[in-house]
Amino acid sequence: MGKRITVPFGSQHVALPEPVRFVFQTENEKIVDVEVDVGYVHRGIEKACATKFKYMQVGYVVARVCGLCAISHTLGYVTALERLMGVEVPKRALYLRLLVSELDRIHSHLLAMGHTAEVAGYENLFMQTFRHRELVMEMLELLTGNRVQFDFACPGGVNRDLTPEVEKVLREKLKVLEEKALWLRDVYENDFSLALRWKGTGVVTEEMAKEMNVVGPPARAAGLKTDVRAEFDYLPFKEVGYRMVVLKGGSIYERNLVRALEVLNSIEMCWNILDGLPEGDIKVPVKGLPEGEMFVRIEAPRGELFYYIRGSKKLILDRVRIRVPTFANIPVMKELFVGMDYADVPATVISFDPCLSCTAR
Amino acid sequence: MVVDEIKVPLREVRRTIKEFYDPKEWHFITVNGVDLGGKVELKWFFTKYGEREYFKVVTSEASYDDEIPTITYLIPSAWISEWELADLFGLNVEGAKRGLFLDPESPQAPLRRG
Amino acid sequence: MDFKKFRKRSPWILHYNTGSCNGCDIEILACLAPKYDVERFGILNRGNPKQSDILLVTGPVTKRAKERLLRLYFEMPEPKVVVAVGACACSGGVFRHMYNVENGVDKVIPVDVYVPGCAARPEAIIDGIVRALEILKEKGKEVELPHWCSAQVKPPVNRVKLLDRCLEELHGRR
Amino acid sequence: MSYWTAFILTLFSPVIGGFIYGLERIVRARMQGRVGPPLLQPFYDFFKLMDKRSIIIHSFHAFMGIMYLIGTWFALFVLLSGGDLLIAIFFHVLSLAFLVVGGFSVRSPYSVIGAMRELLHMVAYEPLYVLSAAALYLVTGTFQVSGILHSKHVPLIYLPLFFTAVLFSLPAILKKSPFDTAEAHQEIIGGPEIEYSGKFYEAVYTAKWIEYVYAFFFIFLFAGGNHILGALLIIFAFFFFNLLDNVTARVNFRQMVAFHWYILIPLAVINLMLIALWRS
Repeated sequence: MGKRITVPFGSQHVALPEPVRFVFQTENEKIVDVEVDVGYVHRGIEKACATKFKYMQVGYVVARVCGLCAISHTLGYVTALERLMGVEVPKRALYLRLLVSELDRIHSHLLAMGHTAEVAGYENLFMQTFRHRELVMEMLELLTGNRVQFDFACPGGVNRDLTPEVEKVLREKLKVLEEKALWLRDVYENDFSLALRWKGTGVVTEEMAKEMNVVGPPARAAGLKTDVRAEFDYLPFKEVGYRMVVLKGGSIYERNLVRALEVLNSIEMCWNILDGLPEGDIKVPVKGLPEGEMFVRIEAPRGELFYYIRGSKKLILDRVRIRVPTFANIPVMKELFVGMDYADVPATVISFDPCLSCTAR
Repeated sequence: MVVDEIKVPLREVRRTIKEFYDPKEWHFITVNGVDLGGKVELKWFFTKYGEREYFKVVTSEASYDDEIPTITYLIPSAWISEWELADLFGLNVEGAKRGLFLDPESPQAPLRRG
Repeated sequence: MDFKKFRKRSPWILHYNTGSCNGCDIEILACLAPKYDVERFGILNRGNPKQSDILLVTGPVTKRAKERLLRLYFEMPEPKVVVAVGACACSGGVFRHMYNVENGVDKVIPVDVYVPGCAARPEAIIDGIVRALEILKEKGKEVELPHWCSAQVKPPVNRVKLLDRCLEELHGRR
Repeated sequence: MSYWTAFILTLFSPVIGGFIYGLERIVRARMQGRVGPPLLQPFYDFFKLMDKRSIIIHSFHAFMGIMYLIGTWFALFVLLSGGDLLIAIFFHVLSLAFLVVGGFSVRSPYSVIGAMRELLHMVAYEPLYVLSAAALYLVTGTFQVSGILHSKHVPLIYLPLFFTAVLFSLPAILKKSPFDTAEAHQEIIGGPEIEYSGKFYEAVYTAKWIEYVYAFFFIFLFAGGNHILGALLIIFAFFFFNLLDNVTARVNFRQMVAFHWYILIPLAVINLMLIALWRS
């Protein structure tokens, strides 16, 4: 031992559902150097949004940037468009968007948590987490009509209303989900082997988080108080009982705990939304042509999502710029790996919940 | 939404950012380019932790051949946005490597218009 | 003894994402989870091309993933089948004619089963795998080449050379 | 046990191991709330692999895969035919050495890392097996397996700490969570076995089934002459290690070696010393 081994991690790897490529130089399994290649899934969506699709269609295209946070991308785009064109969205539509976006966050967080357990070799916990995640998928399917790509939000409102029958089933399922989420939180917090493995592994300190502009659950796990839901009013989060979850520590363990706690908060918000859902229209027509520029920040499950759009009174926008959370977290991941054990790499990568199809677009 | 926009010439960009940027308070979002035909409008977006809907935008314009100053001295995580800019607009950004997203056989500088 | 009938009983899958939106990928993951539990049929996610029978490809094949996909295809020993999962793997879907994509998996490697849907539902994916098994059962052990490749296959096959030849042609095709 | 029964039993040990493996997969699936594969699934895999085309990296690598199978098989034969315990352990180590050499002989970094970790596995658990051979000798007065199996004593009564230690190192020898660092499917995709395909992978796959029989036979020895107790111990060990596999995350190789050397081996040594004191 002691000789340098080059370990490629990705682009095809069983621990990764998506292609990112890290090339590690290791000595005794300690990483001394790392290169990262994120471009495997670059498709050119930004270009297509500014040349091929009309501004009313772009919302459905950007949803295909990422299947995990599809609603966030659509929300980012439609919020920017509505603000640009001065459209007043009905309250009921906002609440429905909020409901779907929180359910989406739950499913994405559960996916990330389960996946981290899987790459830590804890297959049973992965299975249990995914089993409870199916509840959310069923709820989303009931609500929007599809499991993954919902296309729920559209410029001016939402595409599908919540009927009383669906609401009844949602409440039943939400109750079951709440129990399970509490149980999961308990496991992720107190399981001995997880704590042994993850506490103090892959630590992002608060200074590091600030310096490297970390976003999302990794930042909040490091103690950095940043959440776009509190910093940007794109949906009425204040009214439905949003709380910011901030922990100290910044290791894989805390990142997962932040997710588990946020899932609980999201469930609470879903209850409040269902209880206080206002009556009214779900959609207003959007007329006219976009002119000028607008940018919004959205809290996607992985962190801050930034949309910049610019139009010049044409059916096709001039520029759509998407800055996704993983894109902002790649630099800190690269810093983090140097000096780490190779055995900890998969769990660290997954604990950032990287979404490469977002990153490369 | 409060937007605090500062328009500066390209060579002043780094100094302007250095004047106000403090990693403890400011959050760097991204650098964005928009093609205006023949030149590119560049915007550096910042926001403050803990404030609602507050943005600080540093705007500048660059022709296709200008050397864009890098801000990785101030903000180490900015390299990825700058590399993307270099890749997708074909701009000459200080210290940026090509090929973050594009392959040799993809069209070069796809986000330029025309 | 006829071993062919056991092929249906123990398909090991390899999954590769060539630029999809992760929607299909998480549905493949959901297939492995308790609700759908494809291990009932002996399906395992091996993640190792050398030991896999079914290649599940998602995504419209970006320019950079193209070469990797071809390499994976050649690393898999015969008999093997390829299943294109999702609308964009079948035809390019919403990404069709974007500047960095190849419009579907069948432009690069031969595809046996197409699973439609955006994103493909787990039921559809399982159904696609079952269809693929029917094809797998009948397949011979000859080396299959992509339709655009003009290389001749003569036994004994040197896979490394064959791959090099194909890659050369792939890049020369531009 | 006569020589011929041992021979036939050894010959059929892959079948026994396959059934154990099939059962394990079902038990694991049930513990995870799934249905799981049929019991005969390992054999379906086996027959399917017969029919796969094998891609050989180089002949030495493939040969090492076969030698791993033969080595494990031979180690088991030594055990079953009532031979010397130390020789069985030696052959088991040797067979793993074949796998390690095979793993080192290819360029794949996963294979090399896996081979290194396999060595660390051996460093971790093999001393425990050698020590338990010594402990069994102290209790029964013989290193011969046939002697131990006909001994009047039940070693379990004298060696409770030993039994616990061997029980906890079962995941290490069978490469299950928490001590599956050499295989670590999510990190290095099988480690040394990654480059094997077709018939050669089949050899490695079957060798693992034989290791099941080997490991569980070792557990069986702790019951000495009491064979019913032995069977019970095996069933207990089977469920125990499945439970352990299902409720733990993988530790890294440093923690694994530390656990074996700082906890399990001292436990065993304490037991050994107590026995020596009591005997004197």
